[in-house]
Amino acid sequence: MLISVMPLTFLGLILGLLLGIASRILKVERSSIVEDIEQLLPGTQCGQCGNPSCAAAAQAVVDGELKATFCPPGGRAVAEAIAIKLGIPLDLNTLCDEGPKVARINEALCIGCTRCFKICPTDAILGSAKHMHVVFADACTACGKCEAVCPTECISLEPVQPTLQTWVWSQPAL
Amino acid sequence: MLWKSLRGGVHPTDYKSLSNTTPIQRFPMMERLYVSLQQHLGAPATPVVNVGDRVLKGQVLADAQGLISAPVHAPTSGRIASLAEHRAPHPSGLPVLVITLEADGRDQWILRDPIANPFSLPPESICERIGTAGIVGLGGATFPAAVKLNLSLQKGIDTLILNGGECEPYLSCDDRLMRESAKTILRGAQLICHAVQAKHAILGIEDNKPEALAIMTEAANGTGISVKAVPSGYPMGSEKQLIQQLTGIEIPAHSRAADSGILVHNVATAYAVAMAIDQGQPLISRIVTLSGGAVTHPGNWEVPLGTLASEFLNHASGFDMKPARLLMGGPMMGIELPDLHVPIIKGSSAILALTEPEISHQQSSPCVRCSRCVRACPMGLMPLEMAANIRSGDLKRANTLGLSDCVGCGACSYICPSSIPLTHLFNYAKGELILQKKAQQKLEATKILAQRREARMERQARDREALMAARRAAAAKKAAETTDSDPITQEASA
Amino acid sequence: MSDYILLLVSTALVNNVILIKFLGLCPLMGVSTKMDGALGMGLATTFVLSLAAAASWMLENWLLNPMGLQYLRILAFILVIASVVQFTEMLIRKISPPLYQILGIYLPLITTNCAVLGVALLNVQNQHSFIQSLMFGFGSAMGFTLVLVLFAGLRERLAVLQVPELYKGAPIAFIVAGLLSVAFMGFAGLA
Amino acid sequence: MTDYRRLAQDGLWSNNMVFAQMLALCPVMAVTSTATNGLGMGLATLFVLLGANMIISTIRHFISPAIRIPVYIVIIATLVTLTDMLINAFAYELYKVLGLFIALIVVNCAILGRAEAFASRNTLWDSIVDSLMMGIGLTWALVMIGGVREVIGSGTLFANAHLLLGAPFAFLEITVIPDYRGFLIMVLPPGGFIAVGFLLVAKRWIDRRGEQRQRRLASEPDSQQHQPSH
Amino acid sequence: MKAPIHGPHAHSESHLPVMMYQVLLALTPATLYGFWLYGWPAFNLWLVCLSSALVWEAVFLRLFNKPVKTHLFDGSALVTGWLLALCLPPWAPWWIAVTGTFLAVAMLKQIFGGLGQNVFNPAMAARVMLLIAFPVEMTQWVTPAQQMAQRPAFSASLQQSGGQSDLLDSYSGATLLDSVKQRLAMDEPLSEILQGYDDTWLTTLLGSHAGSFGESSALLLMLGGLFLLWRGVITWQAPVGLMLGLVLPALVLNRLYPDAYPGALFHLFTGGAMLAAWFIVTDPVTAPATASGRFIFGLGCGLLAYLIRTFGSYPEGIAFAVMLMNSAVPVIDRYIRPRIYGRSSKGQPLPVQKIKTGEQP
Amino acid sequence: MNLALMRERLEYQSLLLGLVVMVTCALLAVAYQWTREPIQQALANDMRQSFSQVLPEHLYDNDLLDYAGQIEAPWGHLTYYQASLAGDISAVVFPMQASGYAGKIDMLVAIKANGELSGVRVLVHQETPGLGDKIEVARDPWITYFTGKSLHNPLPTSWAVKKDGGEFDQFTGATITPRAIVAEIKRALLFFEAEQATLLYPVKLPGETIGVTTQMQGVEKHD
Ligand SMILES: Cc1cc2nc3c(=O)[nH]c(=O)nc-3n(C[C@H](O)[C@H](O)[C@H](O)COP(=O)(O)O)c2cc1C
Ligand SMILES: Cc1cc2nc3c(=O)[nH]c(=O)nc-3n(C[C@H](O)[C@H](O)[C@H](O)COP(=O)(O)O)c2cc1C
Ligand SMILES: Cc1cc2nc3c(=O)[nH]c(=O)nc-3n(C[C@H](O)[C@H](O)[C@H](O)COP(=O)(O)O)c2cc1C
Ligand SMILES: Cc1cc2nc3c(=O)[nH]c(=O)nc-3n(C[C@H](O)[C@H](O)[C@H](O)CO)c2cc1C
Ligand code: SF4
Ligand code: SF4
Ligand code: SF4
Ligand code: SF4
Ligand code: FES
Repeated sequence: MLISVMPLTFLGLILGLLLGIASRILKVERSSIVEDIEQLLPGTQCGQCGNPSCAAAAQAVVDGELKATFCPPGGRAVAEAIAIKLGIPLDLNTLCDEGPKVARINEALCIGCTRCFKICPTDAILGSAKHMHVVFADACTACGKCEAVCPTECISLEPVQPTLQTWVWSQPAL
Repeated sequence: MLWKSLRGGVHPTDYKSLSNTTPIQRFPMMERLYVSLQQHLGAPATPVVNVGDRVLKGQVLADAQGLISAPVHAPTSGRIASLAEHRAPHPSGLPVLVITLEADGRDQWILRDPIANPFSLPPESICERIGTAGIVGLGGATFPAAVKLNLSLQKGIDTLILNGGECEPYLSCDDRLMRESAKTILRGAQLICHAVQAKHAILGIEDNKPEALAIMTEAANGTGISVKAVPSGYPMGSEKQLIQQLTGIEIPAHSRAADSGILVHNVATAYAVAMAIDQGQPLISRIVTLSGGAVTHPGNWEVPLGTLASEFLNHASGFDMKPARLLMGGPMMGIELPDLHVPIIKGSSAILALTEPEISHQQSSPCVRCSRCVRACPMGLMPLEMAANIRSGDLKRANTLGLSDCVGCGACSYICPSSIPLTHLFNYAKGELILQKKAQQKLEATKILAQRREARMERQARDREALMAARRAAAAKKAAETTDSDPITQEASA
Repeated sequence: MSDYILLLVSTALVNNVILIKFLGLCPLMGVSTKMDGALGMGLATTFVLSLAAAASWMLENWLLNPMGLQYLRILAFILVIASVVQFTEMLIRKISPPLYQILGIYLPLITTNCAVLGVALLNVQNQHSFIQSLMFGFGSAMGFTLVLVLFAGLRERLAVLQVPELYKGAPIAFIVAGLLSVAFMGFAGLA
Repeated sequence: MTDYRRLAQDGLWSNNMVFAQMLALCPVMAVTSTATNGLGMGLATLFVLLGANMIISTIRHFISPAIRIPVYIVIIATLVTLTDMLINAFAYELYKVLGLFIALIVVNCAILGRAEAFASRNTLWDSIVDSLMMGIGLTWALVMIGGVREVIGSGTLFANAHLLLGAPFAFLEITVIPDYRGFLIMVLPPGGFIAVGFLLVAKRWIDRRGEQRQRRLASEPDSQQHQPSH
Repeated sequence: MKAPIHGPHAHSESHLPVMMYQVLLALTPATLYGFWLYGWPAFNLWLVCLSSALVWEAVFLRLFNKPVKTHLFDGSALVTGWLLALCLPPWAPWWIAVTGTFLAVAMLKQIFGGLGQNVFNPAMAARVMLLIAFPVEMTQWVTPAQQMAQRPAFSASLQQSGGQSDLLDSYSGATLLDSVKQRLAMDEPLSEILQGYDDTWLTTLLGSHAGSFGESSALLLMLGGLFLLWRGVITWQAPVGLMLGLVLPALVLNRLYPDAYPGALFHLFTGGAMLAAWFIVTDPVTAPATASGRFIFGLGCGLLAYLIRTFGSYPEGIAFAVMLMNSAVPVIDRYIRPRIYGRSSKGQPLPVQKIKTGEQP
Repeated sequence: MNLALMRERLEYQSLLLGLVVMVTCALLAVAYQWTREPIQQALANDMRQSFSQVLPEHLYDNDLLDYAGQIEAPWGHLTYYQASLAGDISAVVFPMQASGYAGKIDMLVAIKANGELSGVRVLVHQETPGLGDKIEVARDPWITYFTGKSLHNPLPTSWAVKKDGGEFDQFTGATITPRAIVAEIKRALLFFEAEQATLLYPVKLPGETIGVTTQMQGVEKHD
């Protein structure tokens, strides 16, 4: 009995010591959020997410290269936990892409209240009080904030019209 | 010398004999000309005339704007009737600004000043003159010639290659031009050589144009310009392929011919250069091939720029039958015209009206990996792989597979037995990638804007806080002095 | 010599670990979407399998057998394999980041690859000598790598094909794996 | 309060070890040439899974991260060896069939995965429920795959069930297609892959049908809400 | 506005169905010869294969919601069915044919997405799967000489094709590859085994040995192949590669051990080598996309086939070899690709090469 | 609190892993002790079961496992078992291994003292289901046809499958498997004939006991 337990116990002691030492000496600093996410992951190291290990997957999801639902072994629970942790929407396919838009101010209706000017996060609106405002299309991100604050509803988000310079071939129907 | 003949490539039926047997005819001036402000690659020209102005033939209507652009001249004398949007000869059919010129019938030239002894002038001034003459590459790309020449001059050019390949089926405008104006073309070549200080010049002509070859060889005798036959095959006339055929040099990816000391120009461009320097004539007309199975009288015409394609077709020929497709340019690289109500521009080498059998188009079926496209691609790409990745939405992978090296020649689409619109897919992907890049750039720019704004807001908030604090302090002081209520203190404490 | 070659051929092709022996299927399904990843995984597995074959041989012949502890075999093997792999991973990560990019990132995956333990146990079962054990481990790993790379190539191609919705992804991958297994049956009798 | 229903649904269907997580594939392929073998393997794995989860969730607070994996693996290995001994001693016929693959339950990635993902962060009870559900999910998957392969491959179902479950269960052994020629490929290695492939398609199809029904149900309440007001 | 049509506005003459029907035409001589050699049962087999291939194709096109009419007659299902018929034992019963075309058309082609999407050669993979699933039926060969001496009547042939007769027993014989292999395994010297066949390669060229329905006449198959080559439907790389792959090792081993290893011509003209060379490895869908890739593909098929024939358990290895190489196609396509103009073979841009000056124009 | 700190300490980690290993080893050691008997019993039963298939009941009254002998055969070390009836050796049983179509075929051959086959059974094989697996008695009685055959019946030249001009049936479409088995049985008979004297010499006197476990390697070792 004793004899059978001893050698492997000894082995266990040594390996435990070695790994303990190794984890200390060989520690590589990583960002804490990545480590947190890695903690959430199953640690199956199955590679189904396309990453070679859970640690790499954690890095990738933090970098925004993976959706929260990337981990099949983790299932729904892990996806939710990650989404909460990173504050990203879980169901990404509800977002639909309608093509680029830009804000346009109807000159006739603008009263120069400057509310849009003040709220635009990218300074895309130019103008001064009591004068007509215009949108500098190159800076507008179509966030829609100006549309919401305009008292005369003169701002609308409109699809960007292609010009000869910006037109490109659309995908062929196959 | 025995160069390896064109790698890949295809051999479409060339149909050149439809139009290359009759001499170039001069097309009559129409009553109204629609001069587009965008006849070249780069920024559109800005108008320098007003509606109602009277202009003379050769007068500048619109000037170059920005680094890459070219001016536009009046093809005849007359009155500016309007400056308005008009459908562009462009696959999108989007509108472009067009100056409408009402011809007065007198066709009166503005004062021309030919340069008497161009070879005594510094090269830069030749380039400048070519620029003010509105000359752009007439081989299809319509890249402003002056820009190309200037840049080439800086890089140092050893050899000028004149492109007489004309590998597109149907087209014979360069062929006829070489047969009829050999001397002028060679003169133009010498002028270009001077403009970029090139030591040699080679004229490459496909061997399916024996007459032009003979005439040019004859004319070039003693000029120091060598005329060489190149095997015919599409796309022999493409810059990279022609250079390789004639010199054995392969232009590396991401680099230009000029880096290797080579400049390529189309023969018609050389002709235009000679006309501009020696005659003082800006580029106001070009040779256009009219051809196709549906056309009654195919042939080549010298057409004033701005002539409507519909008027050109009606006056020059008329239809035998209802055409299945109307094209501007050759069938391989040319564009489909939704209708003929578009003006001829500097890049219009041909107007083609094709019949159904000539197009031989079929409903596309799945790719069977027959690899004919791989064999056909002159650039050594694997179109089937790029197309499969584009179809499955992986544009990035398509790009790493060589999308950026594709010259869009259409050889792969031509040969594909499954009629897959390969070139369309590639151009779609190229456009989409450009849009993505632009969106990315915009995102970064707006990020900076947003950060700046945030910083400003913070600063303003701090300033306001400081101001308020100061005021409060002042008010408190005042309050200590006078116990009377003061509007300012009230405001401050509110 | 020719015995060893036969052993290699037999383990790599005829009795392929994945397709015929059914070991290491999870990484086959997991890490085979890209050919580069598959190659890296194959290399790392080759390394670990050879190491594990050697370590387990020593364990068996120097510790377990002399002391009559064969019933602790699974435990001892897996303990040593897991520790060695974990240790190697940490070591490589520290001393050679480039090597870590090529090999190391796949190492954690390999602990849970049953091919490693499977090969170690088969070695014992077949009473292989030390050299034979090494050969067996190495040959199995070669077979593993071969199949992984072939399969990854096929999956890369499947990814851009117009596979019907219901079959896209895992189902068609399994069917292809089945066909690959059919193809490998052709090697029957080679060794 | 833990949502046991959800644990059950995850384990049995939506996060099934084989059909969703795609782990534990080696035993799945290797021993499922008959439904009986699948059942045996499933039960053995269930036992190990349950034991491992219970132990690990009990001692989870004592384990430091550096030696986490070796400790888990040692525990699992012990349980597997136990199972191996027990089957060898008391179900020798089954042992002959399951053979090497019992030992390989150790590295069955699914078990370590469950230990890491669930047992090491949840209470004992939750872990027990989870491992039971996961184990049953695995077992039915194995039986399913074994059944499909067996029926198509040799025309029988639960052949040799008495070896596993004892003579009373001999009634399970059915000959589905009498005088069947056999479609050998299904009981040979390729059949395993192909069967899983088609079962995945079936699961996807069912899921999709379910979604469609859900969507229909989701659109119906609108009309139902109006009805009571009338 | 109507979407603009992208160029090019001219297209070559060759279209997909035309290619497929040319393949069928090329197969015709060998098939007709097969009818003559193996009688009515062979004809029944051919008919069942073709019609069931079409039926499965239609059913699965329907199932996957594809336009049945546009796809059904593109000729690809016919080619697959026909080729499958040619590599089955000539008197195989109907259900072998129906199962085979199901495997080929439904499982190996439509499930992958239909024409052009499959990664394995449908006919070959189906043949292998049939062989593994029904080894008995798939290894029952008819001796042509016996058949021609005493042709079974049409009614008897229907029974045979229906799988309800033991007619085959009195006609059966082993294929040349099989009997040579088995007798070599029993340590008989080759010269002795081939004694009855001293004009081996000539007879196999004309095709009068037991074997698959369409594999008998190497000559007629080669004729069909040359026709395809002439029409530009196939290229020479894959066939030449396959033949080299079979011939080279055979030459070497035969030279070293003439009594244990048959010679090059034996390998070239027996079994499915010729059919594979001209019609199977040339299948565009399942071959690499570059010329050199195709050569390597063919070579690999030949070498593997030789390996399996000579050292493996199966007397004929072509089908396995093709499947194995099919699985290597993506790897080949990845590493064997044309050099892009202006780039090195690694994909890096070439160094800029200045034009040489000083040369007189 | 304390625990979290302690978990980071080296000795803790080492001791913990050691402890876990110790506990699990101990557990296994106990289990081993407990299951050893039943496992050996199961093995022995399995073998007895096999013996009973190749030896008719009336031929022996001893426990063959107790009568195992060792001998060097031309193909390696061999363990054989003697059956005795009322103290007389009536037959020997020993394992043979044929090379079948898909791998080794382990079988048990029982030869009566007069050189006649008492029975042959296939224990483990990997032949193709539906083809080669007809050698299992559960699927086909083929293997029972050897019972009663000897080197004189049929004559050694006829010890081959019919296809090779011998006596024994092959299966349709599967000749390799039966051929291998026939050849192997013939080899067993030839070996018996050559080593008859040794094989039939009693390995021990009644009443002597020899441990079972050490003797079973010959049969146990199949994978
Ligand atoms: C596929 C392809 C085919 C071309 N074919 C011709 C041609 O036949 N003739 C020609 O002058 N330019 C042709 N070009 C344009 C040349 O590449 C090059 O732009 C032109 O010769 C430069 O001369 P330019 O600047 O005077 O137009 C072709 C370009 C491509 C991409
Ligand atoms: C220095 C230099 C810069 C050039 N930049 C451009 C450019 O930005 N876009 C462009 O289309 N052509 C540019 N060109 C002209 C090209 O080299 C080429 O002649 C032109 O793209 C038309 O060639 P193609 O018709 O063969 O495509 C440039 C030429 C030179 C010498
Ligand atoms: C998948 C497959 C499995 C086979 N399995 C066996 C087998 O287990 N035993 C056997 O003798 N032959 C088997 N064969 C058949 C052999 O390859 C060989 O053709 C046969 O043994 C020759 O016998 P015959 O001369 O009676 O046709 C199998 C064939 C195939 C295709
Ligand atoms: C030259 C040529 C060879 C072909 N060879 C095969 C073949 O070997 N097997 C097959 O199933 N189909 C073959 N086909 C038909 C077609 O490619 C096949 O149905 C596709 O593999 C199905 O996607 C061939 C077609 C052509 C044009
Ligand atoms: S909110 Fe409306 S009115 Fe006010 S500045 Fe903006 S656009 Fe003008
Ligand atoms: S939409 Fe957003 S970014 Fe654009 S102008 Fe309005 S506020 Fe600014
Ligand atoms: S030519 Fe067309 S069908 Fe042939 S490989 Fe290219 S894309 Fe596919
Ligand atoms: S269009 Fe692009 S891919 Fe196609 S042949 Fe031309 S260069 Fe090659
Ligand atoms: S069970 Fe996952 S690798 Fe074997």
